[in-house]
Amino acid sequence: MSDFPIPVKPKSRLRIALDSDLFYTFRRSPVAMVSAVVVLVLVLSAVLAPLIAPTNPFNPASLNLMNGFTPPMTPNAFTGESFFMGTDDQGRDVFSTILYGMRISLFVGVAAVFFAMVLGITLGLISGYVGGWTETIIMRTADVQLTFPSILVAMLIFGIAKGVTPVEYRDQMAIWVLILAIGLSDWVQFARVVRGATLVEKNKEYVQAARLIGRTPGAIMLRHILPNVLSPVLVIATISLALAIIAEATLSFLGVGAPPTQPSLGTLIRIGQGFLFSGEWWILLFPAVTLLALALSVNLLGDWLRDALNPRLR
Amino acid sequence: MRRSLRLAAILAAFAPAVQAEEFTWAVNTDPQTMDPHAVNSAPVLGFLNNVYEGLVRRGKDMTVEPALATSWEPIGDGEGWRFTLRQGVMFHDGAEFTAQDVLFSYQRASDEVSDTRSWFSPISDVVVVDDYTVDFMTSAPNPIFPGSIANWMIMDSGWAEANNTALPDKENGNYATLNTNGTGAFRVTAREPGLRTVLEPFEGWWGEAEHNITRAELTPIQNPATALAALLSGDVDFINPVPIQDVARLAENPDVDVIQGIEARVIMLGFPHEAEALKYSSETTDTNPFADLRVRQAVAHAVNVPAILQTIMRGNAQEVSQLVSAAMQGYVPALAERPAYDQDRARALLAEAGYPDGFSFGLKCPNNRYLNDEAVCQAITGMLAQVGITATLDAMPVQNYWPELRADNYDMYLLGWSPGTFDAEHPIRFLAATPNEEKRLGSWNFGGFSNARVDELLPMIQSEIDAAARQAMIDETTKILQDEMAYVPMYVQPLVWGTRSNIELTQRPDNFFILRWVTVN
Amino acid sequence: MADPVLSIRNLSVEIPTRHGIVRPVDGVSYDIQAGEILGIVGESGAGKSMAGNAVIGLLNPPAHISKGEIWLNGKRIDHLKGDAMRRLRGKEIGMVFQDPLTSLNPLLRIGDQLTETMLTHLPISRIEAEKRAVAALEEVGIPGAAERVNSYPHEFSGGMRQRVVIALALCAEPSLIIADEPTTALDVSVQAQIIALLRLLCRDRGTAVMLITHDMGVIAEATDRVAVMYAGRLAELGPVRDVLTHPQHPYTHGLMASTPIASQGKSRLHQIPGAMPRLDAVPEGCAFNPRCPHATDKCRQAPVPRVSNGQAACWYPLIDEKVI
Amino acid sequence: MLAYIIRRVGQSALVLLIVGLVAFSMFRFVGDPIDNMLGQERTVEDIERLRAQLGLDQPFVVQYYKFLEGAVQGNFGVSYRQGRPVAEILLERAPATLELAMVSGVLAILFGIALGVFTAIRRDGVFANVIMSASLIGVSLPTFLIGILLIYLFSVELGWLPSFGRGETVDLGGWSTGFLTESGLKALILPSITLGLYQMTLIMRLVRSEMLEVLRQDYIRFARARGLRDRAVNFRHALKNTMVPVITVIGLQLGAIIAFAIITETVFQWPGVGLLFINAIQFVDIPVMAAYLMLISVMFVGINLLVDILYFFIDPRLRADRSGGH
Repeated sequence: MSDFPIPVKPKSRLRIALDSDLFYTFRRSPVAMVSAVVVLVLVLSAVLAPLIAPTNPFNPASLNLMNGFTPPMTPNAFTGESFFMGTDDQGRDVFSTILYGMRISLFVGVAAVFFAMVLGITLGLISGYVGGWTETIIMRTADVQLTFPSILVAMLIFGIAKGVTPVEYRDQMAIWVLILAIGLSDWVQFARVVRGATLVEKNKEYVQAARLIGRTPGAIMLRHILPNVLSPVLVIATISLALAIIAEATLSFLGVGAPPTQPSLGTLIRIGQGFLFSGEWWILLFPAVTLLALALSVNLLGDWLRDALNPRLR
Repeated sequence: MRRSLRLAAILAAFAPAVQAEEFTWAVNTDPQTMDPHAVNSAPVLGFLNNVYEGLVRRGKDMTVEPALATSWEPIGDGEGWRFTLRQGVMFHDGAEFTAQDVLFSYQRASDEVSDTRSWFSPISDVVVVDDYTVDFMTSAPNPIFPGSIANWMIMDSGWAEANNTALPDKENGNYATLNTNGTGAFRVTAREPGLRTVLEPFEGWWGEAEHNITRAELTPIQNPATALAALLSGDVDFINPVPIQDVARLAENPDVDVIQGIEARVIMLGFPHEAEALKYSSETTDTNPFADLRVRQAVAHAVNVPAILQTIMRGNAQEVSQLVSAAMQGYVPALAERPAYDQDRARALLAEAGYPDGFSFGLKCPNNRYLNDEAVCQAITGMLAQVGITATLDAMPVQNYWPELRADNYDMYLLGWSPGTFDAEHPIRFLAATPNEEKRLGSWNFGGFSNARVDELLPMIQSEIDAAARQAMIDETTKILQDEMAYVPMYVQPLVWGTRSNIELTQRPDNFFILRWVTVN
Repeated sequence: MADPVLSIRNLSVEIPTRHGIVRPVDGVSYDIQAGEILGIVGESGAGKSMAGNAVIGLLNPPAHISKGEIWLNGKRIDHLKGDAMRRLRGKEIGMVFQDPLTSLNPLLRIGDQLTETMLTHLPISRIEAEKRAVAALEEVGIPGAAERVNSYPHEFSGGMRQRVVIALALCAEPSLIIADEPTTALDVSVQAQIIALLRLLCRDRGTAVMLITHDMGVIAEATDRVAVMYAGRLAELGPVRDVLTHPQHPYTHGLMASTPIASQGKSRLHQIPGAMPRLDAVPEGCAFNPRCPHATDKCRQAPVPRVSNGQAACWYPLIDEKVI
Repeated sequence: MLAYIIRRVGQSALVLLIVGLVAFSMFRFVGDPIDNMLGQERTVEDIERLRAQLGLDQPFVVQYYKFLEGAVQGNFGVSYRQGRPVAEILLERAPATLELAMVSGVLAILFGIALGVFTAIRRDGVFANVIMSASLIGVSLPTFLIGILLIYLFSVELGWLPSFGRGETVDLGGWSTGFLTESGLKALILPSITLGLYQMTLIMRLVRSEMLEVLRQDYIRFARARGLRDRAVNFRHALKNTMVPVITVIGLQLGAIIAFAIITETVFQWPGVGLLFINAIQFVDIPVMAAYLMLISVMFVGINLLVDILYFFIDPRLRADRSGGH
């Protein structure tokens, strides 16, 4: 479109957005601001859980079973202790459990998305840039992956990992397997987007120019192509994060999630749903509301980010 | 409630028809087969008790009472048992019940491919005396034999042979897997595995009907919350089990009744008696602390059973000190006391055993086998940690659990045991006897507990006819098991059923749901 | 002179942004007569397309007409909204976009695209519309039009597609065509054909054309008059010959000098120093003053007069100065 | 096109083989079926005998080969749990899942597309933005919880809808349908909402963003410039182009619906193949698990193939490369 074309390397969309408009549109979107505040508060309280939480629910020695099922802000009939959000069946302080559980959920979510992102970007870049057989193999693998529903993939990986891990490591293993399982079921969309963008970018003048002056493919991919695909990747990553947190919860409902001694939000909800009819609503309600707030805010942020980072839609 | 409204409408329309009483119930596990000899499991046997009958049956209080046999008596000096059969009994297809059917059912149920054959291991021969008399010869005196075959169900020989199901086939299934032909009060009119099973009263039943059901339907519902919702919304009339935590709430609901009892199942902790060393310890890798009696005793004192019962079991279970509950034959009232919850004592015992700072180990636990099994293990983990021994809990579905235990992959494990014979001999045979493949002893004694005196007492208990002498031997065995702390029995699992309040029924301690005791009001 | 088909009076378009209001079209006035082709020329961002979009009522919000009037065939149309405006589009005003590859819906047969346009605006039957579709394609020089109506856009070359686009723009017989860079995306060899076709069709029908381009060659070849835009404002307006050969505005002058066609034979192309200002930073006075070799304090302070035909918006128009 | 389809079928077969192999290698870790098949009073000898009988003592590759051998002949073996041919069981259960998936799928597609188009056209409208934000609630809670909450509200508290199962079904030549009875239709409501909600949100958001993308295309501007009515522009021109990328995703989502039915069926005790699969896992019913996974893969592959073929009809360009990102 440029009337007097000057061959300059276009700035990446992300860069431009950060420079100028991102913060501006952010300030103009009350939804985005509220979501950001919620996410920030939740993430901070998860990270700082050891400082904030009144008790450490992961330390079994500190639990008093007789505190079990204490309603919120009501003294326990036996021990007289009182808890802000009540206690669960093990006498764990629900508030502390949520803080610690959110840590696990967030850790699993972030790590899984990061894993999926790194894998997806790498494979997407390679298949888009190199093409040929490499591309065919990678994208067919992606098809196979898509052929299989993500929860089945996750269950499969969980099953295999459980089988091959030495028994003594299984407890710690659960979380890493979750990360692997969710990450592996999630990389395809990163790969597809990155590959698509790479196909477009690699024929642009600046990439051709970089190639002509003898840049290595690796350098071209990292320095020139990658920055241009970062904004869609960022959007997918945000939404994937919310999905990963929910996926973890779903897996734990199917019995392949985080162990109950180190419960994630999902595990807490699975445990809590058993008390839905028995009147101990707080065991379900508080974790569920926390999960909803977390996932919803991340989703809303992702939504806003997508619109904000896509200059064509503004 | 909506059901009964609809029913009322139907009744109004079709008056003066016979009052139709439909009954729907939900269980968490569908009976996997209709073949009474293929699978020895509570869901199967419990359900089939409504369709098939044995020579004897258990009454509302578990007493052995006549069924297809009207009487039985020992032969000679413990050489066997003679059963006199009931006359005029018909199978659902109209065939007459005779001694031939008993013999056939014995052969079928004791065959190598039958899951029930262990019931007949004491039997050396079965002799048909006449059409209504059968002798069961035993290799040694067997005082409890009649009671041990209450779940052995009689199948019509003609029907089985005509339908090519002379033997059960667990792997591939056969006609009897889906079809039934018993003598019981109900016959199966529709069977869709995993979905629903429909029963209707058998008009030709020999007994007097206590129930008023005209049609009954069984539906499996796995998710406890869904089952509960179905009961609360009136979609089903009865559920088993009721999640323990919902008991109090349900009890307050006027539309629903909760029926509570004590099940036969004892929940206990097991130890690796024979292991050289711990498998899941981060520091104690060269020795096995649980081989030391004092450590096992420390565990018993560290576990706060009253607290578990109070919170996790919501006051619906009872403490137990033996491998059988107080309702079982052979229970020893004198040894009813459990080791007291005493953390100081536990710490002292550990110090005495050379573990003043405790140690770490791995606790294996199922998470879908017993009531709140995982929560109980979690609580135990906490309690043990408080006296210094820190467990890493590995809870898993039962399908992974038994292979793990068989492979000795545990430092401590949770086990529940329900004696099929309702007799204290049963757990001794399976849990306390030194494992012996040939004699088929100790097959669930994963930890390899071994005590010469117990091994010596077991055959004597099995063959002693005199009740007092037998009880004395059981007393001695029980004392040894307690002293040696072979297991740490903790509590008897509660039995909680839920019904709509217009239903009357009787709960039997073996958790069998007997349809002929149900009245719909 | 007869009443103009299109008359734009003092038109301004504004876009509110975080940096304040920008005015991509700022006080522009011009007329187009029936059968006349008016070229609008300028750099990208000069506001040429925005003016066209304003006329046809397709400004993307938040851009909007803030001032001025648009008259079409004696009717004022700048305030028309919704359906009233829609009825004008296609019927009274046709539009041709830059890229024929993307202007046609890839999933619809071109015949269908033609008939739907006609059926929307003309009181004719479907059969009649189909007949006219073939005729329209023949008219724009598509060989084998009777069969090609059933083809999909991707089955045509770029030049052919632009012919289809022109047929589409003309099929409801509008009195004004806005052609927004109609040849930019085409091969040079095809460009001339398309321009000739456009010229021919419009002359025949007496259709007024607003031809938006940055290509001086196209201007020289096709237009009757030309309007030069700079930073949203009209820099110069006049008959094409006058503007090309005797540019009065220093910007026009520079533009001519930097164009190969206009400066034929010159060994080196002239370059105007600097760049057109961003629309949120248009300098005071004459927008061109920072780049103008002749600028004075007056140019830097006083707003330049608006132009009418044959004038330049300049305090010091270049008189009779030949292109370098 | 034929060559293309043949190639796709070939690839699909390969996919199926790989899926099967992976699945089989997994079964060893799901657990041991033996304990579920034998009662409390079994001996180690019984265990070994049964294991040999089932061929479980063989390496999984051999087991897989045997499974394939049978599967090719339509014989998926006999369920360890039910003692009946797996094919028979699957056929019996499939209608329930397919009907549920169909209703949820149709709901998800109808509402997804309608709301997606609406929110795209009214991009800046307050109501559209409320829909956009509210729709996220549906994907911010795990499905099982939504199901349980629906049961709690509509079955237990309000008593309007059944809490579990399919209601009465009518047998139509081997296909049991819940569409023909009142209770069958009522029973469909909660599960299909639970199952379809997630997919609906997904489709809606996808349609919206694709539609926005399409709406800024030149040919849409050109269509507007030709004075076409909004309805024609939005639906005839924009929606049709929107559907091209959307159809792929919808195809995949339909497969996902069948897979996600596992959870919904567990919560609602819906007697479909998903529930069967969960039970099969619980009882390590290897033949059922294997057949289910194959069935799911066949469905997925079939849907993908169908989607590919659909392209030929929707998109006249028959573009060779459709696998690029959206």
